[in-house]
Amino acid sequence: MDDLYRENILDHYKNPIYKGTLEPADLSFEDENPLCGDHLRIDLRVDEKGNVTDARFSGHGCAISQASADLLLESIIGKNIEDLKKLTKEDILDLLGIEELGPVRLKCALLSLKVLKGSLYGIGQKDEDL
Amino acid sequence: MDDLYRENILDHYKNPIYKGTLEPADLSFEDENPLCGDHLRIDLRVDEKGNVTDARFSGHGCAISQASADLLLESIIGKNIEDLKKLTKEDILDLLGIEELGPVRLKCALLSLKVLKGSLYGIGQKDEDL
Amino acid sequence: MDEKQIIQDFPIFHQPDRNGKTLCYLDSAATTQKPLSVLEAMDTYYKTYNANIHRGVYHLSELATEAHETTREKIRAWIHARSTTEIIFTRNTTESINLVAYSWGRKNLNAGDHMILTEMEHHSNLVPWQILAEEKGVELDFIPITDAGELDLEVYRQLLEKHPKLVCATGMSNVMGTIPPSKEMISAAHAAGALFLLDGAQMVPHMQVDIRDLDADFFAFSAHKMLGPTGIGVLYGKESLLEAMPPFLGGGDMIKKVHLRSFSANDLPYKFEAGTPAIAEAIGFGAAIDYLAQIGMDAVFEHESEITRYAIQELMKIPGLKIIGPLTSSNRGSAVSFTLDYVHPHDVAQILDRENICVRAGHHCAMPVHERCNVDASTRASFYIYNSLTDVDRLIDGLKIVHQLFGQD
Amino acid sequence: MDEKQIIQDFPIFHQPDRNGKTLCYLDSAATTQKPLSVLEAMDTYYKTYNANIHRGVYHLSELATEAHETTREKIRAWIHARSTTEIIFTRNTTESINLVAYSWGRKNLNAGDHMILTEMEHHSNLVPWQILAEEKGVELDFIPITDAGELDLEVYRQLLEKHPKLVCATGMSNVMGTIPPSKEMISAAHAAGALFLLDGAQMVPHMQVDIRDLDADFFAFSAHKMLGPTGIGVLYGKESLLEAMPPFLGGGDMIKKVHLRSFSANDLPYKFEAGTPAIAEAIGFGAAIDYLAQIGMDAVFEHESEITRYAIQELMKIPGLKIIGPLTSSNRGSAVSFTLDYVHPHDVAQILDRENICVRAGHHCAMPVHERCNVDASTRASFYIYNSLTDVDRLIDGLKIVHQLFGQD
Ligand SMILES: Cc1ncc(COP(=O)(O)O)c(C=O)c1O
Ligand SMILES: Cc1ncc(COP(=O)(O)O)c(C=O)c1O
Repeated sequence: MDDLYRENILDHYKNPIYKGTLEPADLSFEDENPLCGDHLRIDLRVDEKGNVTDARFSGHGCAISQASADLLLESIIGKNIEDLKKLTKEDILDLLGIEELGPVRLKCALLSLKVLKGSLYGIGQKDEDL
Repeated sequence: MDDLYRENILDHYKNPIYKGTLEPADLSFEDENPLCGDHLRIDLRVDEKGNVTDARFSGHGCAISQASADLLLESIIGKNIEDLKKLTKEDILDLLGIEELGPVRLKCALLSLKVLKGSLYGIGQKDEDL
Repeated sequence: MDEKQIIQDFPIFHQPDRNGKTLCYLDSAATTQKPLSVLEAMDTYYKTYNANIHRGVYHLSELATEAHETTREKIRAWIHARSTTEIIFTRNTTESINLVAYSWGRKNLNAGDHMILTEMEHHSNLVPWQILAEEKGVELDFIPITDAGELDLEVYRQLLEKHPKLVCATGMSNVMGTIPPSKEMISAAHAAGALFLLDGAQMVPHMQVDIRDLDADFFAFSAHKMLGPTGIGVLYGKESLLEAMPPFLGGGDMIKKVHLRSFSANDLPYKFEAGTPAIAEAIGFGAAIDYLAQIGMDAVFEHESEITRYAIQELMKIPGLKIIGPLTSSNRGSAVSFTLDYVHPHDVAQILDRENICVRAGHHCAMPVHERCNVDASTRASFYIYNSLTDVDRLIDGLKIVHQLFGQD
Repeated sequence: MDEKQIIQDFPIFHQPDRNGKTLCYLDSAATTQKPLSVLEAMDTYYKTYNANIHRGVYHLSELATEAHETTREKIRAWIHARSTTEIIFTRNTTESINLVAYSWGRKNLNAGDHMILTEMEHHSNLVPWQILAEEKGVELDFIPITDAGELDLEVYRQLLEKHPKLVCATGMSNVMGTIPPSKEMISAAHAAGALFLLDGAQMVPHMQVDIRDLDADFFAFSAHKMLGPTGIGVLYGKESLLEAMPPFLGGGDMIKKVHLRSFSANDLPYKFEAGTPAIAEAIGFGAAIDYLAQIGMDAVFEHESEITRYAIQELMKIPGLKIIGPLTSSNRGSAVSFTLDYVHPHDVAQILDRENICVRAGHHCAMPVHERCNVDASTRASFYIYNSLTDVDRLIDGLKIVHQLFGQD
């Protein structure tokens, strides 16, 4: 818990690299964390081979959800969307550099993954399937 | 509790004096104990001055409710109905010769009083007002 | 089963009454006693991590949320449900059944529709449907009880030809101990296009239940009848049905978003759980399941069967005593109700109470069963894991005292 | 008030966390901590007289029934109701309000009827009415919140001219601490011919309530917010109203007689209590009332006011902090919600948690209040009898750490 607000995470929260929108975007999806109303949108550009060429997130939320979105987008640039589908909760925690997170904050951390997968699979993806 | 099944009560239960019906009766009322479905009816004959000249009870129930009905009717013969209205829970316990009774059995003991008062006041008398 | 250890685990049996008599508790069908582990689980919550759940960021609240949800998972596994989304916490069996009547019933049942109940039901599986029937003009049909104390399945088959929308039946009678053939009844209902609500209040405490195998659509039970605390029960429902049902109670926790004039409902199972739940009770419920799991439900059923068999055998020897329900002692629950032709059940219970023997007297929330049997009330003894053959002996001895006082001279 | 003794009575404060920090619990508006006496009352029930109530003839069941009903009488006296027939046990405030919406609402509200709510309501006093409004075509009007965090009574008076049938309002906001003038609002509603449901969830724990003097028609609150256990709440209703209302949940205990196709409802209050109630919880609730009674509600309110006054004073010194709700500290509840312009409430709560300070972050089940204030979420500290000025100091110190991490450099 105590490493939750390390420099790295605070940095990505205060000075996000991938914050913004893409117009037009190839894939776009938004969702929210019902526990706190935090809202996140992700825009992706994808080439013919299905590789991500650019990505942006927008919306508002806590440091964890914003930093995890920034870190997630950073990690997927250049990757194929087939690989993105395989991303798991553990990958996000790895990106954040934390081992465990309580259930409430986990929802914050995973919001970006939920939105990303939503853009790939469509609406209605459950947290449990992440 | 242990004096609940004394000879006196068992006697009035096994060999009731006032069990039966009066046809015609001047006052007649029946009600039941919702806790166990026990059913009691009381018939009264009353003279012009309002004095009880005869009384009978019918129905079925446990020893306590039957004995208390028999004892109660025994005690009211010759009394004026204005006096009957003043009868209380304590009077019944006195008749039964017991000092305390749990809430469930109290309802058994007081069923006869409830029915008697019902015949005097009409329907809907609450236990608490007894 | 280690009887000594079990008695050891239940504090209430350690204290003799004012006459020095230990407790002979034969009213487990009404509510069971609680092992120390259940009380300690709740105490530990209240003393070390008491907090409201679901939305708390701080550690205590996370611990409480996790403990609450862990019980949900234990219950899922216990009844072999597919997913915790199918496990809804309610106050008790009664509320669970009402939830179905209000939410599913009011949406799906209409004037002229038929539904099937049985003569054997507890009031909790009758009155909600009577209210609904009255309101919507639904027709109620009843599976009768045979003289042997079983459900008349021949009539059931005929009633199914009326194309009922729903069948509601108990998995075990709380008066007669009858165990109807639920699995066959459920598949017959499905074949006729009806859904099936199974009242599991007396099932889950006493036998292994595989709800996926039984294939009931709705299933209800209470923690307090299976070593758990009062104030919490469960509604199981198939996910697809629950998904399609409108919310029942509105309020905190069952929502995703609320505006002044509209709201969106939360995901399952929270959609049906409004307001602060029975948190401590869920945690105690989890400990109760752990306790039963460690004994094993086959052992529980076998133990109860042995006592029931002996009880029926000894009761039948008593002159004037009539057992209400099946006399067979195999495949039968441990509730044994009886009448004595010379004494009212209230008097029986009261006299037994002087010996510190607790039995129930009355209609046991099943008046129609008693109407069917032409009696107003009965005396019921029911057994659980902490009972032994000695308890049966004490009951029989107590009934001898009843006979001394009330028997024909 | 003997602060030392109070801390002594609450086991949860005796244990420091893994970093050696004692618990600074500032989330009592969500649920309060429990004194030992409440836990012991429940334990004693489970360990010495655990039995189902109302219909049991044996001694244990009589003891349990009496204990359960004694709490009902304590609650009656506590809120100065006329009779125990007016005190109905429910699971929580949420269920109490839903009971009124289902039973009274569905019978008495029709398409085109108006009812008044406030922008300040907890979801539990909004969603049940939204469901009803949607179903029946009832029009919902809202009393707005002024910039000062009060209800706009001028608009209220105008809305009353639409002849609403019912007004539902909280007696104390769980977000802003606002205490609306309930008594005046109720008499205005009555003058306009409307009934009044008062949400007492945040009132009863914190101040003396005389429901006869207030003259509310319905009143709801939860035990868990006033030192009592989870799983039990109360609906108060005027007897004549309750008498005229149809039953809500059907099942055991709420009936007098049941036949296969009909039932007759029990007398009040049992008519609205279906199935095995939360027995242990009622007993614990009684002990909670005893505990509060021994302190005295005037002392409770005064103690909270002192802390709240200090908290508001200190919080206002923090740059970028904005309090949601009235800044006056007289006649105000102890819930203090605020935003910090540079950090999300979740992060605030999480950082405070590292100091073993528990605050709530989010919308506190009152999204519309936040919408009204143009924020998504807030951080809430709320105080109770076991808090002291030291807890405020710890909160302020904690917020300084938040500033170190998140403040603009
Ligand atoms: C004002 C108010 N009303 C209603 C509720 C709902 O209470 P419960 O969750 O106990 O039903 C709360 C508690 O959060 C509240 O603060
Ligand atoms: C078969 C059956 N159904 C339903 C119930 C009702 O259970 P509860 O009172 O816990 O709601 C009972 C308990 O008496 C029961 O035995």
